[in-house]
Amino acid sequence: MKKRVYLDYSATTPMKKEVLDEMLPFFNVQFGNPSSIHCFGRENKSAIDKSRGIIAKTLNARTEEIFFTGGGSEADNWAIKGVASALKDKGKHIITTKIEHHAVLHTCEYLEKNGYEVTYLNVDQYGLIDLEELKAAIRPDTILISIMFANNEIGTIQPIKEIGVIAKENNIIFHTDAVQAYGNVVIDVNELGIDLMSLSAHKIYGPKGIGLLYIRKGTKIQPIIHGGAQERRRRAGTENVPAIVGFGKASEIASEGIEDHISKLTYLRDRLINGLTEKIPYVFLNGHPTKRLPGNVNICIQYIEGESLLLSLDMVGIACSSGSACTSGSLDPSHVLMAIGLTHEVAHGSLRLTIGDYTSEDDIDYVIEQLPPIVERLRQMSPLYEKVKGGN
Amino acid sequence: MKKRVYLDYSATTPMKKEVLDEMLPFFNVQFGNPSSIHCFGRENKSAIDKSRGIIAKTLNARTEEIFFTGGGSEADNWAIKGVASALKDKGKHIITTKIEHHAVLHTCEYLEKNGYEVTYLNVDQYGLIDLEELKAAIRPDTILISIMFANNEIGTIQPIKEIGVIAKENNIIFHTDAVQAYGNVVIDVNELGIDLMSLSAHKIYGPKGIGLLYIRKGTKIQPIIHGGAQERRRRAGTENVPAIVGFGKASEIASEGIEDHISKLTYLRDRLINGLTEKIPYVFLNGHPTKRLPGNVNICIQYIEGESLLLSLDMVGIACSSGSACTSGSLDPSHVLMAIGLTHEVAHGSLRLTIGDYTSEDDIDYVIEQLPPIVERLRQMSPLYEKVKGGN
Amino acid sequence: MYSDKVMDHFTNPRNVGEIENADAVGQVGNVKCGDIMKMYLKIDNEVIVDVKFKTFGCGSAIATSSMATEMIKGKTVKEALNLSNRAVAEALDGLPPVKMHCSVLAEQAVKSAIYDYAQKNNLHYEELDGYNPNEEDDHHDHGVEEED
Amino acid sequence: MYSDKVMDHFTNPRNVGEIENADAVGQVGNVKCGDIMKMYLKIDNEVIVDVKFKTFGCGSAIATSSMATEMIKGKTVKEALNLSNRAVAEALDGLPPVKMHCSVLAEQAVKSAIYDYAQKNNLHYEELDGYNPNEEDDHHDHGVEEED
Ligand SMILES: Cc1ncc(COP(=O)(O)O)c(C=O)c1O
Ligand SMILES: Cc1ncc(COP(=O)(O)O)c(C=O)c1O
Repeated sequence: MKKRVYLDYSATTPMKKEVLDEMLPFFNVQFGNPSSIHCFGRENKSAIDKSRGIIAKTLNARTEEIFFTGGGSEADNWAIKGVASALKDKGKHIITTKIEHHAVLHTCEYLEKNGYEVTYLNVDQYGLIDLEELKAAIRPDTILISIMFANNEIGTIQPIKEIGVIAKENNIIFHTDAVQAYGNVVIDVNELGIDLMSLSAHKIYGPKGIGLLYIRKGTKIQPIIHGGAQERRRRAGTENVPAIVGFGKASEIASEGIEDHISKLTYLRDRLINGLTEKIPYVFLNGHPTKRLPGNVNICIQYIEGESLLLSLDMVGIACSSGSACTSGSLDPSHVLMAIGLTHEVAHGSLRLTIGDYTSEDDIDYVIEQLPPIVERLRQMSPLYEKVKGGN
Repeated sequence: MKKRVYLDYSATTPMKKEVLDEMLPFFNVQFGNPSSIHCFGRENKSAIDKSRGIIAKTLNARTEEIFFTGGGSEADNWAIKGVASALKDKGKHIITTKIEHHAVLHTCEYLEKNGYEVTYLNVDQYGLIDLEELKAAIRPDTILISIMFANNEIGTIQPIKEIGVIAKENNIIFHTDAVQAYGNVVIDVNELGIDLMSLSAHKIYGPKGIGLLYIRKGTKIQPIIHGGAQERRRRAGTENVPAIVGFGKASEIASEGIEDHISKLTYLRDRLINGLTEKIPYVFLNGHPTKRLPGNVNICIQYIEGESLLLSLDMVGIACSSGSACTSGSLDPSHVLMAIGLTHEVAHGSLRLTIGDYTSEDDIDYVIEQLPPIVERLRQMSPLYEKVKGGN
Repeated sequence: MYSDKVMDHFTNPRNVGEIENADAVGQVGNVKCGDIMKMYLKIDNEVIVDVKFKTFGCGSAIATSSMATEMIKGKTVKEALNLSNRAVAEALDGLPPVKMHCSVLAEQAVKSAIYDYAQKNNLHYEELDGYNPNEEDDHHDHGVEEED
Repeated sequence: MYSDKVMDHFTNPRNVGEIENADAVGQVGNVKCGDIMKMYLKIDNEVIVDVKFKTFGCGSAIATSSMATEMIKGKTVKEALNLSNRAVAEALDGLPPVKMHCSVLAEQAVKSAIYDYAQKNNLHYEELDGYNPNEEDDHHDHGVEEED
């Protein structure tokens, strides 16, 4: 079989076998509705709470602060709309950043159309926010600060603890989208002063279609999915038991192995960054050199366009992405790359290679070997490359 | 092993083996994000659209009118809030019924707190709405009629076609919660004049955590989960590929076998109703004798309380429910049973036994044999029974 | 959901029934909430020599009734008046939070029966001071967690 | 996503390169949208005897450029002016809806080169009447479906 190298772990991950094994009985043996009191459903309440407990422990949170959702996007929507609605009498101002995931950005834009005001903080060339700018943005009617833990495209990790302190000092609820950070960064909600946090299982080798919102006890927030009394009346809908169980297992595995995971991924990441920037001219790294996700490589390869790169890489079995997977339906260059100051031309040539638990050193070396000729071939076709060729 | 008889198919169903088999590869082989263009994700877009197509066909809908959600509750929330938000300039009046699922009722109550007005139609002793009352409730500012196809507790099937005609004549969007009806009643969205319809996979032997909203082309509705461009920009979040594939398979199986399914369930249902009402005094059927879901038996057993019945049945291996599974966290008698005119006392003694594809005639006979002595034992303990005993 | 003790008392409830010519009868609860407990006492020389109950209600209502009757049988009236709902719940190895009200009901059933006894016999128990069986809260909290 | 034909022309593009002393050069597209096509023509006696292109852009931008050059090679200038974007897309066995704009770009690249030729040689082609290479729509629709 042709070599296949998956380097798109930030888009989604394969589910681990241990996770699937844990889920299987809940599909058709212990399949009952957890709200039922009979033997097909009864034990499912405890299976759910067991998962809740496992996950809470990995975050230093309490079991009853974990609320399952249908994914990371729903958790982001809930955090923002839920606080906006709960605190609308206190104020209608929200602070976020220009580089959030669309689940945050589009929710904020929706609120703007409904009478709220949103400040979108700038980021520097590395994708970091400026804490002074954050402080200056705070107003008496600010009800929420929503700043992502780690960026899904360029991998930059924000100064979450410092943001937590500022939020607390100003008595403002602090939400962080930690969908990319979870499993890749050690997270302690108390140490970091996080009030609300969105997570998603499919980024940590768990199932798709399940996420959660961490809600610090006492945080004012309204539901966004109304109905049955599930999730302590905060999120309606028959509980997705197999997925919740799988999320718990994936969390457990991720948290047990997190140190090794981080050091292995960091090593492979830096090997890839160094290999590519050494071998290919006119290439530079996006995001922060060290304050970045252990598995994230995001580079701009000048004079060529990302999709043609992806296609060429796909033909040699290398799977990666150009900008966020979620936005690849659109052809506009990524808002994140624009926010760090890239030109359109350069932003179009971005490549995101994200490393995960099944990535080997061989895989990395394969990419370092395969990419340069692909780049050269595409550059030879590019009218933008003509101009620089002379000096080459 | 002890005999186990599952009669709670309306709460949830076991996933069929064919459904699971279809889902498995998408967990860890073809696991890519459908938004990705590489080989791990690319084919998943077509897997999703294949499911969409299968389901659309079972409803006589178009493929592009199917939008996947995280479950039936989310679909109900979306339909109602989405229309409320899209048409707020046209009007703020919604018509629904007193016997809707909480996903509809609590969403309506939420809207009432936010400046909308809601008319809750009455139902008769069988749980049927009055079409004249519906017509009379329509106002110039009515933007939505949301009436469930079949009730989850008492199984009553509403005159959907007639409601569709009234909605159309008045140019009002018609939403129906068909979570219980789908797979148990033949549904043709065109013939029935349905504009929006909520479905959920776990009620038809598919996975939990996946539902859909049918949106007739041209229907004005806004998203409620904002973010990425998935589901043609109408429902954000990485697609739950395995669950969508499973939903497709479950739909296919359900639609292929629907005639047999209906006649088998109807036969078993009537056998159970007759057996129980003949063998146990002071028992009556809730809901309509014929306009009811083929698998639904809902009876009131006077002078005793439902939970103690459920516990006793569970001890002999019979799993069923008392009122909606979703509401069993609450101890108030079901709003549906109150709406059909039962007293609190009688409503507390309701038992819902719902039949499905794995139910055998033996199972039914087992219940008919086991239930009478249980009822007798509990009645002997009941202070309410003392009064009537004399006449026994 | 329920402890083995609860299930045992639900399946084999002790002291079910009525006492003809009981010295005291008390009934608490209401159909709205779905729980009614009726308790009959035979009292001899301030000692509860026999007790029976009838209960319309959920599993834990039946189990708490059964346990409460066991706990007061052979005790003095005064001792019975000191039976707390927590003691009943503990004797059953605990109850789910949403079911704690059942143990309250069991405590009240005992009180209500003894109140009847006191009324009939013109007796005064200081434990009953301020107790009014008709003042019972119709809308008692079922212990479902509130949102914050 | 792409047809085999598209993938073939992407992988083995025909006529890549530049023509020194070309009789006509045209460039369309802009970096904002991520597609730039540059086309070089050698024209002899109103016949396109050679054609080369360079493209910065996605897979379908490269494939449509390649296909368009193949389709006009050996044709008269007038024939080339009648090349439609649909014809290019069809010759590639179709393009995804969001990629149809690439075929438009290929059509325009041809037109733009011939416009250059006409300008230089003071020629008039009625097919170019009203055509202005600088008027090209910067914000052309990428065909992403609109909500209704
Ligand atoms: C009629 C009805 N509507 C909505 C729902 C909610 O569906 P889900 O559990 O998938 O959220 C249910 C079942 O719980 C139902 O029976
Ligand atoms: C940072 C971030 N937030 C939110 C999401 C959305 O999560 P989900 O796909 O589970 O809806 C993603 C991934 O898609 C993400 O990377």
